[in-house]
Amino acid sequence: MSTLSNEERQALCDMFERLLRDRASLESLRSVVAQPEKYDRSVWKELAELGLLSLMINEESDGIGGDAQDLQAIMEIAGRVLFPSPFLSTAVFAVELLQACKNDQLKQECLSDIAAGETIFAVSKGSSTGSWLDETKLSASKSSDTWSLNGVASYVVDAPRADEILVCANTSSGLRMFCVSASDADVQILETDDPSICLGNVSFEGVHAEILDDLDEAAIAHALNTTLVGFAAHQAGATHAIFEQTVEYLKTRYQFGRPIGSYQALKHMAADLLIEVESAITVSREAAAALANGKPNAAQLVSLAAFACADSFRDVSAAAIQLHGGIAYTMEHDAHLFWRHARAGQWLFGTSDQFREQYLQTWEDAA
Amino acid sequence: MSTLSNEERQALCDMFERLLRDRASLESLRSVVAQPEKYDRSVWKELAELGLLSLMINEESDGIGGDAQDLQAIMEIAGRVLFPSPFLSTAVFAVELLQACKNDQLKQECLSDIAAGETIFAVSKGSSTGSWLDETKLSASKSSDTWSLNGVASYVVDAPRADEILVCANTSSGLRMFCVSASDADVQILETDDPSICLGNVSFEGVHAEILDDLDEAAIAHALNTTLVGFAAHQAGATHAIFEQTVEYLKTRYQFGRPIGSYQALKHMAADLLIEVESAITVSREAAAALANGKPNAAQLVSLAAFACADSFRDVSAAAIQLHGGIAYTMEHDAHLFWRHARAGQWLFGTSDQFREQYLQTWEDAA
Amino acid sequence: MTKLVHDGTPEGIHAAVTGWLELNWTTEAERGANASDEGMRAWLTKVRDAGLATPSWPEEWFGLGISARKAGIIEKAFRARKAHGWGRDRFHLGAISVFKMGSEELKREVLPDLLAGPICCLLYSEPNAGSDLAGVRTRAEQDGDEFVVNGQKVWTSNAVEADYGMLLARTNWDVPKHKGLTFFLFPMRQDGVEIRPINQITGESEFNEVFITDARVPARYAIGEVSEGWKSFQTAIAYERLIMAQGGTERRGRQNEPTTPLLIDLARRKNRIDDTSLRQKIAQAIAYRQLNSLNNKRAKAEIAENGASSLMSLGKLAMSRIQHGDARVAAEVLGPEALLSGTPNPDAANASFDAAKAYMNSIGGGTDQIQRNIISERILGLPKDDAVDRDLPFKDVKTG
Amino acid sequence: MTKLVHDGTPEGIHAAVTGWLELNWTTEAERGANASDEGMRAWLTKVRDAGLATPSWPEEWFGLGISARKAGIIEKAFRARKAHGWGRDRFHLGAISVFKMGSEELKREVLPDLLAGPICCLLYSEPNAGSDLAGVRTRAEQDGDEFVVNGQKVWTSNAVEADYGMLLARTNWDVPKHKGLTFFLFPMRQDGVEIRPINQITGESEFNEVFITDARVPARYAIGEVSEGWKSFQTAIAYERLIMAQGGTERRGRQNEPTTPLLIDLARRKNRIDDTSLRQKIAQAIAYRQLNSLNNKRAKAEIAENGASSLMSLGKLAMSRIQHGDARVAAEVLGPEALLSGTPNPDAANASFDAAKAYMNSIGGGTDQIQRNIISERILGLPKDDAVDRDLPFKDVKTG
Repeated sequence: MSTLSNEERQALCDMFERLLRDRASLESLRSVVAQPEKYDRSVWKELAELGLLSLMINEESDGIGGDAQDLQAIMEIAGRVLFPSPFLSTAVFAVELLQACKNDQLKQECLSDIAAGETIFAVSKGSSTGSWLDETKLSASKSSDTWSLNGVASYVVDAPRADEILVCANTSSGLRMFCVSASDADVQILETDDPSICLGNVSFEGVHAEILDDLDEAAIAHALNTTLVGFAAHQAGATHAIFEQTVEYLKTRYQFGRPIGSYQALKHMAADLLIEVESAITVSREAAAALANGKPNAAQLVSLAAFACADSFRDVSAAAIQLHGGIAYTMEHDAHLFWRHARAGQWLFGTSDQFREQYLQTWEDAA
Repeated sequence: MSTLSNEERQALCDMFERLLRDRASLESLRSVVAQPEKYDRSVWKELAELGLLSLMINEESDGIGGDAQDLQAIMEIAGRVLFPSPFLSTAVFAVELLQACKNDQLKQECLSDIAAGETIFAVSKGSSTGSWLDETKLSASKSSDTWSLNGVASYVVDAPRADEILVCANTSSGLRMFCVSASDADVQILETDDPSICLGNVSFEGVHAEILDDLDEAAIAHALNTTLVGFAAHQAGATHAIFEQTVEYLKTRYQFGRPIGSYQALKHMAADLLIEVESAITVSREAAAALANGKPNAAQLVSLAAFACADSFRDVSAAAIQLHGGIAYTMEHDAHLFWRHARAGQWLFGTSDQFREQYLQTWEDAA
Repeated sequence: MTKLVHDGTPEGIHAAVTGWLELNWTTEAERGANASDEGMRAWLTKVRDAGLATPSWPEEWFGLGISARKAGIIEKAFRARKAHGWGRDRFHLGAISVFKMGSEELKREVLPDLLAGPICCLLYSEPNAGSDLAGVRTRAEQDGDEFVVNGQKVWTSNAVEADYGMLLARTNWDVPKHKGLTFFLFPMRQDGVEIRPINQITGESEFNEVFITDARVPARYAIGEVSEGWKSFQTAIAYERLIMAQGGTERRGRQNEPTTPLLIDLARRKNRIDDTSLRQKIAQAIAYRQLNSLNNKRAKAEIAENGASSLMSLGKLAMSRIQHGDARVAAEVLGPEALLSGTPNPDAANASFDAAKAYMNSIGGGTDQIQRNIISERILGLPKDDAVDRDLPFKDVKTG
Repeated sequence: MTKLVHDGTPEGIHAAVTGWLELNWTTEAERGANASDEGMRAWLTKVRDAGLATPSWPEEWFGLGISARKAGIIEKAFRARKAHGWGRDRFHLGAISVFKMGSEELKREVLPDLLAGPICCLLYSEPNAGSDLAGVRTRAEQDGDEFVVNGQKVWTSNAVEADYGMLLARTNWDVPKHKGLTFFLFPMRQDGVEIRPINQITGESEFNEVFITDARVPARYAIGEVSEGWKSFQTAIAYERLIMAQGGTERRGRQNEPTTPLLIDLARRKNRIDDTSLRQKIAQAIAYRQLNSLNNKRAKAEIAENGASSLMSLGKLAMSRIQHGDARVAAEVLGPEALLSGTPNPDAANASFDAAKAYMNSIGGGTDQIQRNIISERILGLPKDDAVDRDLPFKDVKTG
């Protein structure tokens, strides 16, 4: 449960929204992502100053102590402008993992660095696809109390801009998570189709790693679920934004002396899309609430949100280009930014097919 | 190649069309299929008299000597009124198999009985699904020159009204085809959702069977392909008919003072459906032409026709109900007859998924 | 005529109605009500007279004059005892329409009866007035203090059981279509009313055609003014939607989240649960249903908070994709078994029934296309189509 | 000015043109034509003067006055020698338009030049006139014997290379939209014409915006009468469609049936060819392409037999499903590799390009929605929508 009251959450959201409006509008996206690091460090610093980077950090570690619902609300706002940043990797996924481990010193140092905006984290399953539903390809071995990692983690989100990498590896006692300094690993920067994401392949060759103590698969799964809720909310917000922009265009664009939104073919497309938009928003919120409140169906709803939001975003942003017509066929128009980001969302944490399969399993297990 | 000239084929089609209009209109379908045998024996006799039952019988066996293109033309017409009969099993599939075998006496007797409208055949792969792309479950064994069959053939088209059954069975030298008297087998009549089809499960327990000599798997495949072309044409004709009826309704049904076909939502549905309708007609004709002319891509086009026609029929007939609105929600309206028949077509010879897989294989083999 | 005595507090009302039921809903009364029409009528009369049928209405109109929230206490008590007759102020469309829109005279004449038994059917749709309800062509012509009615209605449920029909008929053909309609409380039990069942493609007959030939309705049975029936009718269907929403959400709730989704159960029984690509389709079908259920939940929360939610309008359209989709996946799970029907093949018969029944949602009560118009115009604010018939005298409207 | 001498028989024409080419299309001539604009112009002038650029036109207009079928013999001979300059009577939209619709004066003035080099671009679409081409707002005002043009055109290909533009501009704002347009042969090489490339979402720049500011076009350059340009324009786009159909079918034929479909090749290279559910999607994608190709084949046969085929109108709409579908399957085959782009990742770059490029078909040259209007109205005969702007003076048409 969150330590924030509804009013406090709203104030946080308002603050974040203002910051994005002033400093990270959609108009600024192209120039920001054209830079090597693909995010605006000064905005990142501001997030730190406003305390937003410690949203998910517990109060006892001097954080805000937010929960999945607070995260959902923030990410919906971020999604509306396709806010490019390592927020989800660093301030959510890494924070959740570090908080769950027992390495007190590491935890304390990392969390305060994250809160201060001084350290960027990447987090990886260590799979060959980037999917968290595929198996890790890394192995970890221990000799005289130090662990070393071997293998390649592919399609690692934020790896090229990370200072530290948290990565899963197989050990003799199962899957465990390790912390590696990015400078110790070999990070290959990948050129991406969606300019707003940052991806790399990371090779580990006997790299020294610190194991996260007492962090079992259930704890990793919980941190992943929180991250997935954040990403689903980001997608839902983006879906909503491009849809609103499209409906607005349908009202203001005239052809044959009438708004094109008066044509039934386009009206009906919009009506069908509205179901997608609202479903994405609803399910990302419901999954967040279930996770925040420890409901037994939380995992089910997170799986559902993962593929439903990805698919809605894909379909709505694709239709948005068609509904805009020629103007959206130009680079200058924003529609393709949403469309590209939706396309990327098909693979970043796992495919919709994988989450659908996982979702069905939760029903089977419940029965 | 057909022995018929284009004019002769046209004359045959005209004759068949007249017969159906006079004796087997869509209006008569409900009463015909309500009878136990689900077809009109007097119309069948008339088909015999007009020579149509010997369409596919070679001229040396006193038939018309038609080919797949002639069959396609006839079946497109039959499909328009969902003509219920054992034509495809008896006058096409059985004829093709019998003509390819070397059992001269059996062949001669059967073909002349078929031509005379005196014998009805069912043909089965002997699978548990009715699909020709699943494996046969029957086994045949030989002792002192007589063969006997064991096993169950499921979902056998026309079995309950057949006099003779041609069925595949496994032998020590591979898959072979046998002829069994229906009275020797145990035929369980199945109640069908689509009233215009006739289905049974057939159990064989040491049933005496005559093997069709020199009929190998390639010959069986060729007879199957001819039958599939006939069925695809039947579906294409049905698709065309229900679509035309729907477009006519869109022009004559008024709501809000204008024809409902003036509403863009319905116009656009109709435009999309037209692509389905024309594709079904085109591909059934192309497959027939390729088969008739022994083209190397005949098998590919037959697979394509099999699933494309089945799927088009399914989608067009389903949309037809929606486009008609309430009136098509009544039993009195014909739309649901097409819809039910299209539903049945999803399984009768194999599923669309199976034919799609087979189609892909033809491309892979060609490469 | 002994109204329930209570002190107006929730606790007091609860105590009073519980006591009243204790006293009156005896085994004998229950048996009587369930045994015959007369028994039921006697019981309903008693409920009506106690003010318990329509507690939110004023005392002079069979009510207790209490708030809707407090009326809920009475419903709850009746439900707990499985007693009949409560909630006619919320669920009896005929009574509500007459009460809200009928003349003083009509109310005095028919309300006592309406609250004590009769049910009302809806005489709205016609063969040529489906999506376009304001285009009805059933003709009502004044003849002294009566109207003579001729026409044909369709898709009427409960026509056989109904004592009255809520009739939308045309009384003026020289004015635009919305302006010449009258809304009547129409007596069904008379010569000139012929009812024929409609055979649906599901095999059911839930609906009827009603052929009306020189039937009569007193002029005073008009609900609202003559030729201003469109307004009354709109009000009535707004109540109807409310009734359906209140009745519907509960049913829908149950239907949406069975312990095991039916498709999983079916796939298990048919040994298809391990088919990878089928699993994707099953999962997506369940997902659409759950998403809709979550949207409904959110709608309810929004209504509780703000009194309204645009999400409410999405459910019916969403349900079409769900129902058609479910039926298709079910047939795919069944494979060739889906070719069958009849009692020996219940799974196939169900799959076929569901596939046909899905059209009930995508066509009935406003087609998907009409729903999309509503959503795009009322929620998204996209412009309406020009209505070519809006300002024409109805007799000049084209009918094809 | 030495016209080809021939006896009018197919054989005679064949012999004459072959001989002419033998004599004139020397290695030297070929090298000259390919080396420079001037060399090309010299060659094209020779072809024009021999009547070989426009053989189906009358002798007084640079032609040989022979039938289209016989003109085909000349094309074939040129093609066989890979010689330039034939077929301007079939493929040069500017020349055809001037020849068919221009005044005698205009023809004498510009045709000699048009047939010897210059290319024409199309100045049709505008930011506010996309689907609604008759709604163009580029203004042409008469000033003596010239028109002064102001406005903006978009989606113009070859604008930079073009000497002339086929310009649709408004010359009268007080009449309904179709009645105030003039169709001009517009000189592109002048001040007041600014060309800017459009950056497409594919990364390409095939098209331009053309900004026209106080540019001038002689009044005699109107093709057809002033303010009756819609008719000329319609004729011109009919020729354009013919050109595209003649040029297009061949290209399409090749594209439709590669020896191995690209998706199979991709799936093999990515080791995904054994994925059962992916195989279904690949097969369906190939099927849609093949079905369309078969429909085109049937259309051609119908055209050969009856001179027309309604199937021709289906291809563009069908192609949208094919292209969007192919791109989606390709991305699925690639899996996470589809996240990438750039030269190190050609498969991903292609998949992304194709996914974006598919909109070129579903939006450009008439959106899918416009295509569905055309199909449903012209082929199926469903009624047209009412056009609210048809009879309004253009200046009163709403523009949002």
